Amino acid sequence: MKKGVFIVLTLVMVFWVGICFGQPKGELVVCQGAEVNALDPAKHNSIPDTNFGLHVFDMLYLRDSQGVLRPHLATSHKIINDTTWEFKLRSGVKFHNGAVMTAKDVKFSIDRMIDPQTKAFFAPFYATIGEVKVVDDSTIQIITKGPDPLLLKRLGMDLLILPSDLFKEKGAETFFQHPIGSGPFKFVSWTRNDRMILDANEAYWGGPPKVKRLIIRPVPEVAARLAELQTGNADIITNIPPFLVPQMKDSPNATVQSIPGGRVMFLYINCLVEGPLKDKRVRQALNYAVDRKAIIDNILKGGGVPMAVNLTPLHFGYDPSLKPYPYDPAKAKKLLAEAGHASGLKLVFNTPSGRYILDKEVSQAIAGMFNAVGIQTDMRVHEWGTYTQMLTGKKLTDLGFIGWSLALADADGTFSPYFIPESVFSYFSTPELKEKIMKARAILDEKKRFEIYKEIQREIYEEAPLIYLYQQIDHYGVSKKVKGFQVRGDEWIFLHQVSK
Amino acid sequence: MKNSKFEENILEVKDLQIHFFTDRGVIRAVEGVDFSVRKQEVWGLVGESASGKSVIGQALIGVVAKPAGRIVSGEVFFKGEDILKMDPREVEKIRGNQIAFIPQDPTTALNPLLRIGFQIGEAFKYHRSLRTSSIPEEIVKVMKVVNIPSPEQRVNDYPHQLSGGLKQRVIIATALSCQPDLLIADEPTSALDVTIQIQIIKLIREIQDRFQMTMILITHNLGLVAKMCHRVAVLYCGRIVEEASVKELFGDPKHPYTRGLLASLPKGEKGDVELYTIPGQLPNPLYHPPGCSFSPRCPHAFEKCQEIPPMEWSSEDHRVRCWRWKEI
Amino acid sequence: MVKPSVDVFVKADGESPIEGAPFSERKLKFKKLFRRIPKAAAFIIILLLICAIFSPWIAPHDPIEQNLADALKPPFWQKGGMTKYLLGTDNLGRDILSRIIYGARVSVIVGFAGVLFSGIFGTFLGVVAGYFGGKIDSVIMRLTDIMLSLPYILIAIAIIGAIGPSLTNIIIVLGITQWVSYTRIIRFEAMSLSKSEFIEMAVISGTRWWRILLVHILPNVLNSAVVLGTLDVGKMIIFEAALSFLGLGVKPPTASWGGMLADGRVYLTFAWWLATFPGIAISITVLGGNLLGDWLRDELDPRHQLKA
Amino acid sequence: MGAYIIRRILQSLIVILGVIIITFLISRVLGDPVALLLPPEATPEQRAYLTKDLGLDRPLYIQLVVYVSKVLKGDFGQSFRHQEPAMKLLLDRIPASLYLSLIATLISVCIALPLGIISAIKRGTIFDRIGMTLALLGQSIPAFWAGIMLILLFAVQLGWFPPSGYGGPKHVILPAVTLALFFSAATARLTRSSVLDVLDMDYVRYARLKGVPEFVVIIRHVLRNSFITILNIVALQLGLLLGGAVITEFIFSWPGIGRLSLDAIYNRDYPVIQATVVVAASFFVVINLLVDIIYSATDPRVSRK
Repeated sequence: MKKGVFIVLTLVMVFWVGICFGQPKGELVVCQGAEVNALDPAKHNSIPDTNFGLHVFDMLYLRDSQGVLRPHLATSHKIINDTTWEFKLRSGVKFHNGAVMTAKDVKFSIDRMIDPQTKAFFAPFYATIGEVKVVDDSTIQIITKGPDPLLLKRLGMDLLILPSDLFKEKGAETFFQHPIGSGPFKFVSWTRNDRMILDANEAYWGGPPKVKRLIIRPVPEVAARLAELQTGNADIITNIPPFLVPQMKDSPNATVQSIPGGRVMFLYINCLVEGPLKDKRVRQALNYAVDRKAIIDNILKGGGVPMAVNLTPLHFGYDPSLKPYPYDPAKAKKLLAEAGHASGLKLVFNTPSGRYILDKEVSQAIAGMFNAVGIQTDMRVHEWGTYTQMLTGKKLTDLGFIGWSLALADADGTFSPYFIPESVFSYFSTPELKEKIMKARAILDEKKRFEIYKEIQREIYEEAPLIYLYQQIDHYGVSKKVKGFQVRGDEWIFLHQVSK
Repeated sequence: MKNSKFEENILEVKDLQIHFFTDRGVIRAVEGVDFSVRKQEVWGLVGESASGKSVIGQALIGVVAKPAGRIVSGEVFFKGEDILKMDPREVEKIRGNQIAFIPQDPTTALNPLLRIGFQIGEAFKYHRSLRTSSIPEEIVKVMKVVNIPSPEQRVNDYPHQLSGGLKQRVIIATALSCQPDLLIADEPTSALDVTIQIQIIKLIREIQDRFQMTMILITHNLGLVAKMCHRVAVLYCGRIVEEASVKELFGDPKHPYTRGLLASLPKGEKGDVELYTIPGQLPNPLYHPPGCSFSPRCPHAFEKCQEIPPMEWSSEDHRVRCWRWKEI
Repeated sequence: MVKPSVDVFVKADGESPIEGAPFSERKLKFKKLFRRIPKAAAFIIILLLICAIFSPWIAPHDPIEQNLADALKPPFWQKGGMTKYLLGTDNLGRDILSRIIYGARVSVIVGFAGVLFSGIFGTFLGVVAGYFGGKIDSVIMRLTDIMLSLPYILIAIAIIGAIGPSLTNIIIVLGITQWVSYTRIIRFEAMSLSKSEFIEMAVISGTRWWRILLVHILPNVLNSAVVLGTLDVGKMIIFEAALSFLGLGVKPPTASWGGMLADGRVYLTFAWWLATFPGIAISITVLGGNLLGDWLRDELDPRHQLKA
Repeated sequence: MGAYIIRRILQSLIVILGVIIITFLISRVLGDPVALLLPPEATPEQRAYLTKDLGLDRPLYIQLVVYVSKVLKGDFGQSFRHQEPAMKLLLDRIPASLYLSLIATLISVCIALPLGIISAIKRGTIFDRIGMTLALLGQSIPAFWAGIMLILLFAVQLGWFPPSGYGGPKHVILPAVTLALFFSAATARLTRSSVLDVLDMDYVRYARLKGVPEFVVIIRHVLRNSFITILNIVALQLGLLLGGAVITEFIFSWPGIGRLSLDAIYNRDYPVIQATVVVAASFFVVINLLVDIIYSATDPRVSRK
């Protein structure tokens, strides 16, 4: 009798355990719009690259799906002085080849990224890091060139930890033909422009992933990507254009998951050249003239959130009290008249084509709205490469449509490129503005920083150096078979806990 | 025909009509032609280019340009069998076998990619069920007949390696390869230069009486006719306007057109009198004039010529298609 | 047009017998039918031109006027459609029909200007190469070989990418990439022409070379150029569509079929009318151009008469 | 014959050299890659450094000389974007591209040659008319349009084939058909007219007059003589396909040269642009050279001189 109970209990136990630590099973196929650019983090330059890195490697810190930065390979940090940070490292972390992750691996990985010889694309993000010291196997110190409030975010952006011994032994070339990391998935193979195959790392320190195999494919053509999902060939697809969302919603085997993304959309105003755009009132008028709601409702089919300035709630420093410019053509006309353009205004309106969701369409719609307040626009569509050249060459005339990624999820990420004259992207700046931004960069105290950013936002709202549009909502197509997928505002895809 | 003479006819053509249906309308190339050719004679068919003579020549072996051309009516009895009513396969058997054809331009008539030996033997292959091994001798034989120098080597030559004259000999050899009963030569020499012409004509004549072949000679060259033919028919705008033995036709032409043609011939011995030319030119084939199609150019035309004159026998072996042949 | 038919006749009468199929009524009927096709082509082209020229009067709406409230309305015969928009509206609530009518303009301009550009350039080179021969010829020929071997879609993308997408730029690119076929064919003809007596006479009588090219050679090769051109119009229009697909087409809001087709393709599964109608428009137009070209070739080149 | 071939080979070399130079110019026309190669955060110094590092600070003619001399050694340099040898990136793609082009050509040959030949032989008949009108239609549909239609029909609706991606027969069908659609149209039309040309030849008519059976006439005299022209047409399209399947490769996310070069153009990745275009062009040139050699070998008029 007792025995029987015991057996039953054990069975229950086994069953229960089975549920908790279920073996990885099944194969998950993800179709992204863009292709991984390279495996070597030194050559990473896009979200797809990071999405690969996340699975095969680990970073010291990791943003969770809510955008909160959490200790990952690092367990804790303490700030020794303004420029010295000490990190405790997680113990018992093993690379896929069995080697144990230690401080020297971390030092090696960071050093490699900041070494100018490496020519890392993301190096500018780590420019503030001075040097890395190994204290002991599980402790490192990072000395920054100046006080750097963003250090943790930098460590959590794309700074992958590589197995130093193996790497040195093999050299970058061979190492990245079959990269070895400590992440939840092991690298199997990659055929550029076709597919990347990753297998579950059942010994992952964070617990085994739920799927046995992960396949990441680039499918640039939207129609094809959708087809992949509809036919069940893909489980998760990215970048669904908003207008397809309603239709996808009632598809039998897939759903759409949406989230306001960290990408901020706005229009440049070239305030560098003499002319009407130097006049604050004109710039405000432009902001009043745009019916953000109409664009979001009709073109983006609800796929956007109006913005007051070029910040989203995902950015540190975002000030919710600031409300977007209302749609007020009358006021726009009035301001234009005050600025002496009652008779109307002619502006060049540049836009890339196909770079951002519906970029061309939104630009056309806005042009239509400007028309309504008496601003003729000469619409110029550019291929992205040409567009960026004009942009960074400061050759962009009058207006230009552009989106800005979340990067470090910090106000500094969108302010310093735009409002510091040295930046190649900056078409507007004032000495005060620059000073404030520089100051905020170097304060570790978050409260103080936040205060400064509040001021800055007030200022750029008033000055209207940009035409603030909306925070883009990202749509992902997810097969109904997929469990536990969390859409994220930072466009990352992390599938450790996703099952099928 | 009632007046068949001591030899029976090998070929009889009755009311042959061939039209071409082009995008621009119907061209009446041949409008009711009848004639007959007797065994072993050389029968000439004369006419300016575009008078329809070649079309007739090809129709005799059941061939007409496609898709436009069509034999609208008529019968072509070869050895008493109507070729036009025969099953195409049957015709193929006769073609190149009992009836052989010598085309105008030897250069274009030979496939540039095939050895001439092969091209000579080709017809042979399909008409004589000979063992392929024995074909080469046969070929060399015919090549000898048309006296092509050193045939054994020539067999493996390609057309572009041969002179025009040799090419024409090759063609003739091909025609002879099956010892046909009837040989149709369509302007056999006009593509060659004069010296060669004479050789070729000689050759053809030799062959003709050596093999006792019947031959139809289609040409615009009356001189050639005089040299080679027994009887000749003059064709104008798809109609035979006059037919007679060569002697009679040259001696006493009845039809104004024939006279015109003869008058336009240079007469060597009478020194240089300026040549006569027929006024006007060939009518547009789409719209043949009503009645006698020669009437617009005819010095003797009168209102009656608006109707098509009948074929009339001026003598035992001489027929003409003209209202006024008696008067003029 | 009497003379050509005489040629036909000579052709048929001369040394050109072909196996004659037994006469059938059917055959005649089809000849008639295919004689009608040029009319069909002409009809298409005329319709196209009318749309292009009179678009403002024909089009029911302003093609660039947006009405976001009426976005993605289906054609009138479908549920939810309204007769106000016969062929429905696009994602910006613009009337498809009107855009197609105006789009004809772009197609016409791209088609004809492109052909004109490449045609003139190519013909010129062809005539020069064919007439002078020698070094000039071999230089030009190598040039055409180079042009021919380059994947021209890439070249086009590159150039457009550099100089920016716009109607004029597209035409320029078409001119740069599409001249080869003219050069090759015209060269051949010019070559055989320059050997003919009347040219030799002209040369002997001391006519200036440019006069010979202009007066004697050009008119004689024009036919082929025209035929090629007609057949090329379609190619140009397709090309514009391809560029639009890559986001390098005519700049918005100008309505172009290629652009509509490219922008509308993602809507296909639930708003088929966005892409389908421009797609049909393109296909019909190109078809018309090709038919016309075929027919023209037969008209101008008697040798093809019986080939249809 | 030998002389002829040697001349053709020399010409081909000249052409390839021309291509090499033109691709250089075109890639330079595209403008400065640095803007695209650095993140927004990069400082002007970093930009200057990169420019120097890529050797883009040197005068154009020097760049050209360096480039040409390298290319002649088969070295196209490092891809700006992927920092791998451009040649390697390219070579990785060639199998996929060849695979697709060959299948596409195969399909279009299977459709086009019979269509063209039969329409020519049966000229003016209903078959001819319908066949040629179909061919025209095939030419009047933009590739991307056809491609997406095929995906929607055969992948989404019928589920016969996967919508996109690189793989076995199942994967290659749709993109190959998309390409074949256009090319078979063109090929069929050209085949037809070339066969018609031969059909009009006297030796064909004369063969008939000799009483050679029709079927034999077609095979031995017509097809054999138009073979070279047809071969030429097919080779031409195969040559075009290798580098020219840009849009189809894009739609079906096929890892071919076309897509590589498209990305390269968008990223101003000079070395890759140059590598892809030069190689694709050379491939085309070589194929045509081969055709000419075959021609000179099969045609006695050439080979016997």
